[in-house]
Amino acid sequence: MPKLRLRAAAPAALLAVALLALSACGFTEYPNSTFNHTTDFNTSIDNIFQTLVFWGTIVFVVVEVALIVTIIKFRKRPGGPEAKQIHGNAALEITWTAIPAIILVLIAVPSARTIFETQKPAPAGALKVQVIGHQWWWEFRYPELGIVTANEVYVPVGRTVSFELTTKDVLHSFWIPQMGGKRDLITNKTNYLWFTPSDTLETMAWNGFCTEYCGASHANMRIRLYTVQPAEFEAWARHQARDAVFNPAAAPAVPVVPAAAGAPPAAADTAAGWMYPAEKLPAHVVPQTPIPAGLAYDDALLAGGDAARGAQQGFLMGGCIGCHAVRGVPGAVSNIGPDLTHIASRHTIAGGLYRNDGPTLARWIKNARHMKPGSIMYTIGRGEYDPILKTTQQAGLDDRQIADVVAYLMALK
Amino acid sequence: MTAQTAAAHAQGHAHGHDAHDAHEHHHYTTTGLDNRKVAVWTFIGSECMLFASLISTYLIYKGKSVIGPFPHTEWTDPAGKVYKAILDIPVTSASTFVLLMSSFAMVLALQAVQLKGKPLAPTAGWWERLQRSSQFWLLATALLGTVFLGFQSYEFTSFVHEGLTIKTNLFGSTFFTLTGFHGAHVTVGVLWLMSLLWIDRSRGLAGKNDELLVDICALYWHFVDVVWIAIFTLIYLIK
Amino acid sequence: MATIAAPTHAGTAAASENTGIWSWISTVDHKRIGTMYLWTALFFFLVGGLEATLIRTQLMRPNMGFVSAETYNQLFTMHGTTMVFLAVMPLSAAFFNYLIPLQIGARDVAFPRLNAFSYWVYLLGGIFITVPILFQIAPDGGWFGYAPLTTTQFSAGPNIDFWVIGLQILGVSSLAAAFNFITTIINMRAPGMTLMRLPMFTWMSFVVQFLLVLAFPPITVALVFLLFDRFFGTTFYAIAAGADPLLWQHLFWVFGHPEVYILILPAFGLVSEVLPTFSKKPLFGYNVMVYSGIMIGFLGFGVWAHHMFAVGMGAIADSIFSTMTMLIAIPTGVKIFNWIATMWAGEIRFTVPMKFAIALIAMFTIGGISGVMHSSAPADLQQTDTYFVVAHFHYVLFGGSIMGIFAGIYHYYPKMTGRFMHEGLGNVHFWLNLIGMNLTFFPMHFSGLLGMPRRVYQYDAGQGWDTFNLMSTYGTYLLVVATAVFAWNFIRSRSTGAVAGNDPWGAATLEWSIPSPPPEYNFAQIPEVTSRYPLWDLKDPAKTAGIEHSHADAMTITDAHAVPVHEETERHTARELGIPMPFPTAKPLFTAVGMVVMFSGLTFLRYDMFAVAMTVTIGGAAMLIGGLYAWLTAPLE
Amino acid sequence: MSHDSHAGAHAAHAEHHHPTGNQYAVIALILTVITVVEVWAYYIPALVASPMFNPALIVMSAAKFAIVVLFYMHLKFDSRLFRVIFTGSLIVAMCTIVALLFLFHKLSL
Ligand code: HEA
Ligand code: HEA
Ligand code: HEC
Ligand code: CUA
Ligand SMILES: [Cu+2]
Repeated sequence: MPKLRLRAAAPAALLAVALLALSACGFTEYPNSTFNHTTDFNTSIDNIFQTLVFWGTIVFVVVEVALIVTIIKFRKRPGGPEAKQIHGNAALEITWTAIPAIILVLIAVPSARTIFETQKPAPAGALKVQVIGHQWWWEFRYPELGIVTANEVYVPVGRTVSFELTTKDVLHSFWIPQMGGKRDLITNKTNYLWFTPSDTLETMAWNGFCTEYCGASHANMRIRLYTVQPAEFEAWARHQARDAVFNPAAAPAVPVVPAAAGAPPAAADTAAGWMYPAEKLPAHVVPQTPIPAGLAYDDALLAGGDAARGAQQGFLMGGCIGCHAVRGVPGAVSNIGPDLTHIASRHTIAGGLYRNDGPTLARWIKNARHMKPGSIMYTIGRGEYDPILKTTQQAGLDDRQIADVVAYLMALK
Repeated sequence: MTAQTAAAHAQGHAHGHDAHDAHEHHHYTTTGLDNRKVAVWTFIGSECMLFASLISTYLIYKGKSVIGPFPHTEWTDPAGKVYKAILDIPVTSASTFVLLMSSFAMVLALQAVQLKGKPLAPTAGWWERLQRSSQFWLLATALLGTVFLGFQSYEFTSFVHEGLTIKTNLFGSTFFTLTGFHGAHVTVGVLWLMSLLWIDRSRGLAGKNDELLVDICALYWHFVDVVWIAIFTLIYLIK
Repeated sequence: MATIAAPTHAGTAAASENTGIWSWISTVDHKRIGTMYLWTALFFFLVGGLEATLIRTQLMRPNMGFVSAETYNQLFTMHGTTMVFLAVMPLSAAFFNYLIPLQIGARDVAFPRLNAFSYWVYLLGGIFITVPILFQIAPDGGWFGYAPLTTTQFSAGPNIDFWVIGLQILGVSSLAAAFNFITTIINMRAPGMTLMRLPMFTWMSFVVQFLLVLAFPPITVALVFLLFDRFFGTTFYAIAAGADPLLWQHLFWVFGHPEVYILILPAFGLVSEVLPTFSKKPLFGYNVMVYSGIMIGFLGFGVWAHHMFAVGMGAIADSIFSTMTMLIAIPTGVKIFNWIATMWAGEIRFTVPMKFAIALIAMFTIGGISGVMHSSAPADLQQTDTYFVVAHFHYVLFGGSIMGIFAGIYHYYPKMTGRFMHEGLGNVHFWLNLIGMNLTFFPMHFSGLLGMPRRVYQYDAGQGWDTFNLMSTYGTYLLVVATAVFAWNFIRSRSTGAVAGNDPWGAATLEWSIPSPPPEYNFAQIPEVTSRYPLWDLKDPAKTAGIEHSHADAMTITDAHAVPVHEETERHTARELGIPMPFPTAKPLFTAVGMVVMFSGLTFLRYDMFAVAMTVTIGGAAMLIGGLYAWLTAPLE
Repeated sequence: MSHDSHAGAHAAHAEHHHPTGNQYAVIALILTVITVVEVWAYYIPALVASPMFNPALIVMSAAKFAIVVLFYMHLKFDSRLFRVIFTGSLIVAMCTIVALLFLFHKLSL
């Protein structure tokens, strides 16, 4: 009976595939694998998971083998034995109640232990990072270090990092598969999640995701996490804590917005701090999202962009400060959009959806909503169609002005 | 067996469906219980979960409102205006009592229908005689229910005057929804009672089927009452 | 009584008095209502499957632009909602309607008109919630519609309005049906049909009705809150008022988890009919099968928060819900093993329904095991909201519910139509289905554990998910072919299938003692049952010699004028037999329309069309009340 | 065809034990007394402050609840089936309330 043999082979083959794939989760092939031991957190989870896979496989094999043997052995054959009229068997039934019960105890006990272990308060001395969810980007704050950034988060290896999770709007969920389990960001509630990246980890970049459906661009709400050596972290943090390195108030262009009373203009310090080197970025953290068709921008304009003019006429006057903060720039304190103080020191923009480079920034400013469904940042390019307001932007910036703004943003190292 | 004989055979067993009236209790049921009564009890079981969800919500949100007015405590708004604790225990105690008494009237209404046709001793006093009046007790139940609804609308309007609407805060939303759901149940009950009363006046309620009509209405009515017993304690009395 | 040639379709037409369109609109016959449920639900299954096909096409490769983000979000929301509420639940309801009265030896359900009402409400509610997708304004909050995303602050459009109101409408249908079937099973059983003799499908349905009765109120309440928030400005889920979004989640899952057992237990019941029939053996451990079903239902109310392990409930709550969840594996395992034991030492005939039933055992086990993997809270932190969950629930839903329902359809098709479905096409359907589902859903275990979140309309290249997604999509295309084969077979066999007699499979229960399709009155004489396997008692007494029988003279119930179980092969009209039948009536439909109109009036409220809203709502309410009045005052039969 | 011929007709047999009108009146009196005690307690600050206040109120209202259900709804005298349906649902409902209150930190273990 060839049909039967096929039936029998299917589950067995599936199982084989399963085991093979589980044991072969190489990093390069599967850069977001959950079977990792990079932190204390995911180590304890993976231990539990291995227990589950072990017992799961046994149950699977027992059931499927029993099933297949039964249907082969007792298929109706001419001249075969007649069906035995058995109505039940208490001993057997007790057995197959008891054995699963025992297996479940073997699963439940370590599960409960791990629950309590991983939900303890973070150890003292942990690095505190506030994670604030926004539709559809991440705000990261290091309250002890005075850093505010977006979508990309740096943590030193060997030190516990304790995330404090809140949200500005709907629910989100914070997840970096390679570091451990996820935790939701709940409105009107603060959640906690902590782990310690192993001190043997190299300087490395990891992907993270929003894993609670949060509306149109839920898919586009991604995270980059960089595990870096303590010294690198120091260097990064020192620079990030500074005010903007390019300050339009100090630039020689047209005098506009008066500086805050009494505050001395910040020194123009264009020295770039440390950031995760672009050339060492693994391929999978570099966004590949294509720019949607129909969003034209002449990249040649970018070469002529003037940062100072971009700051004054584009950034300050163009309405950007209505939503974005740039520390050290008076008036630019809004929290609706990501903090742009050190935007040029990030590799990605827009919730990790796009690379952070001139051409992309220009298109983003021109029509963010065309590039990211639902985006709160409205369409700014003059004459561009805003897909949410369903109007064409009449005021806004023309392509040359956008080039200036891009130049300014690129100067915000 | 031909069609005719089969028909005759079946007819022999078709236990006297003479008039084909709507008296469904003539139908065979496995348990001997009437279908409608079984359905009503399952419905009541379902209602337990409905009110459990509403009551849980009220309790979960208790004390979570960011602005007043509050149920048991005073509240001063940012402008300095003082709102007193909003629940009015004396009034609600009275309405609770009214609803309890309506249950009493309801059970007597059912008894009155059940006693129809049973001889009344000539020595019977006014209380025995009154107990035989299904119309009196149905009317009493409906009236007491209406009085309860009157209390509730008084309560709702005075809350609104004091600055608490269903939109004001979590307390307002949960309170009005919970008590409003209950009030809606009472309203349905009153309408149900009135229609029974109407039947009683037009053709008189008597017999097994009519007893059942009153019985299922009574079950519903008492259930609405016990829900209020829980609400009164959990929402009004416990601080 | 000689066995005569099975009646053909022509015979049916002659026997039943009326087959025009009006006879369907006004029908209160549980079999016709069951048939309508079946057709409607199969249609919605195609709609849900089409949505799934579009979803899978979009996910075939990274960064695909087949549909927009907004459309995709509507697609998966409606796919989940459609499959759960408009396909699988009503497919189960089709069997409740068709089979329960037949299996317990009754002439109809307890409340035939309420039954019609349930169907019409379902149909109208289904249309109400489905049509918006044609205009790209379909619900887009996910099938569990988490607040505050679904409040007007974040979903200002009409999309969620359709969902809130639509689910509310569908809830009415399910609740009404549940009261009806509980009463039917308690009260309409033939003499001798004690609870412990109920066929297993009826038993599992009985449990399901209680789950419905207790699980729908919490979601009704949660939806009322959302409805009030959206239409009347209350603050249940309003962030600024200090609302706690976990309220929605808890109320939803208090419903949602029992709901998944609502989806699976009828399928369990169906295969419990199929397996013994084609093994020529009684169900192994009947009592234990009953108790485990009850246990599953009961425990199902105590595990809901396992959908919320990532919300930070605290270690104690996580541990309790973890453990409670694992407990459910025990009664479910008992079922699996008892089914295997049922086949053990049998004479297994590999008919199409049997194949589907066996596939259920094989596939559901996989889904169950991944369920247990979720139930461990720490492990679930890596799995929740990834494709691993999607894999889990499609193994239990497709590999469980849908496989069971297909088993049921192939098994009962001859009873419903008098003809077999084509065996060859059935086999093609089966194998394509089995291979297709594994190709679709097995890779999702990997894409999930390798980091792919669910509900994403696009994913980036190079994440290690490309191959798995491609496999899933190809698998889906196989399922499309499989489904098309099924649809063809289902439609064609009504007129071309081989003619089936009363009892084409040699089954044990009462529904097989009457003609196929059954006459409108079901049983010319109510059968008096003396054991769990009445038809085997009759045809093959040796088979049931081992179990206890009650004897006719020991029975005290004689009201129904029952006669010993026998085969009825002749077909008459109810009038010829003098059996009173309920009058056909369209009042339930009228009432249902009123209710749906009343609800839909609400949608205008958010556009400052107060007058329109009030007019529609009051008009609908008037229709509802008028319909109800007419209905309640008209005699049933 | 009389009702009493039904084997399972507990209802029919039970009807003889139904309370009488006077008994119903006594029950109404008990209900009133409990309500009065509840409201009275609400106005005694010392009682309200006591840790037994809430439990006592809950016990009292549970008693009223039970009395109405058992006597006015005849559950005590009616078919066992109704008792099973009602208490079963009530238990699920109560457990749900308690579990929800625990999950929202309104009760602690
Ligand atoms: C038919 C529907 C159905 C069924 C029957 C089940 C059955 C089970 N489900 Fe599933 N589940 C869903 C439908 C279903 N589920 C859906 C739709 C979701 C997702 C909702 C959403 O988010 O959209 C979900 C999600 C879901 C989650 C949440 C995941 C998450 O979002 O993070 C969890 C967590 O515990 C879970 C667990 C279980 C368990 C333990 C069972 C158990 O009942 C399984 C028991 C069965 C077995 C275990 C197999 C047989 C047993 C044996 C052979 C005995 C021996 C076995 C052992 C000792 C292990 N399910
Ligand atoms: C019983 C329930 C059920 C069933 C049967 C299915 C069946 C299928 N589901 Fe299901 N699915 C859910 C319930 C179900 N699903 C739920 C609850 C969700 C969660 C939603 C949410 O997150 O909110 C989900 C989510 C979900 C996702 C995740 C979406 C996301 O997270 O982004 C995916 C992705 O592949 C998917 C795929 C499929 C596929 C390929 C099938 C296939 O098995 C479908 C097979 C059927 C067909 C292939 C029919 C084809 C027929 C035609 C195409 C003909 C059409 C003709 C006419 C209409 C006339 N489903
Ligand atoms: C309506 C508010 C608003 C205005 C006005 C606005 N932005 Fe934004 N901006 C946002 C939001 C919100 C985001 C995050 C969008 C997302 O990722 O979904 C954003 C993202 C960005 C980003 C990407 C930042 C990152 O790290 O992801 C840049 C760069 C940016 N805006 C520049 C500008 C410039 C330049 C202007 C003015 C010409 C401007 N924005 C005007 C709201 C605004
Ligand atoms: Cu944020 Cu999904
Ligand atoms: Cu669940």
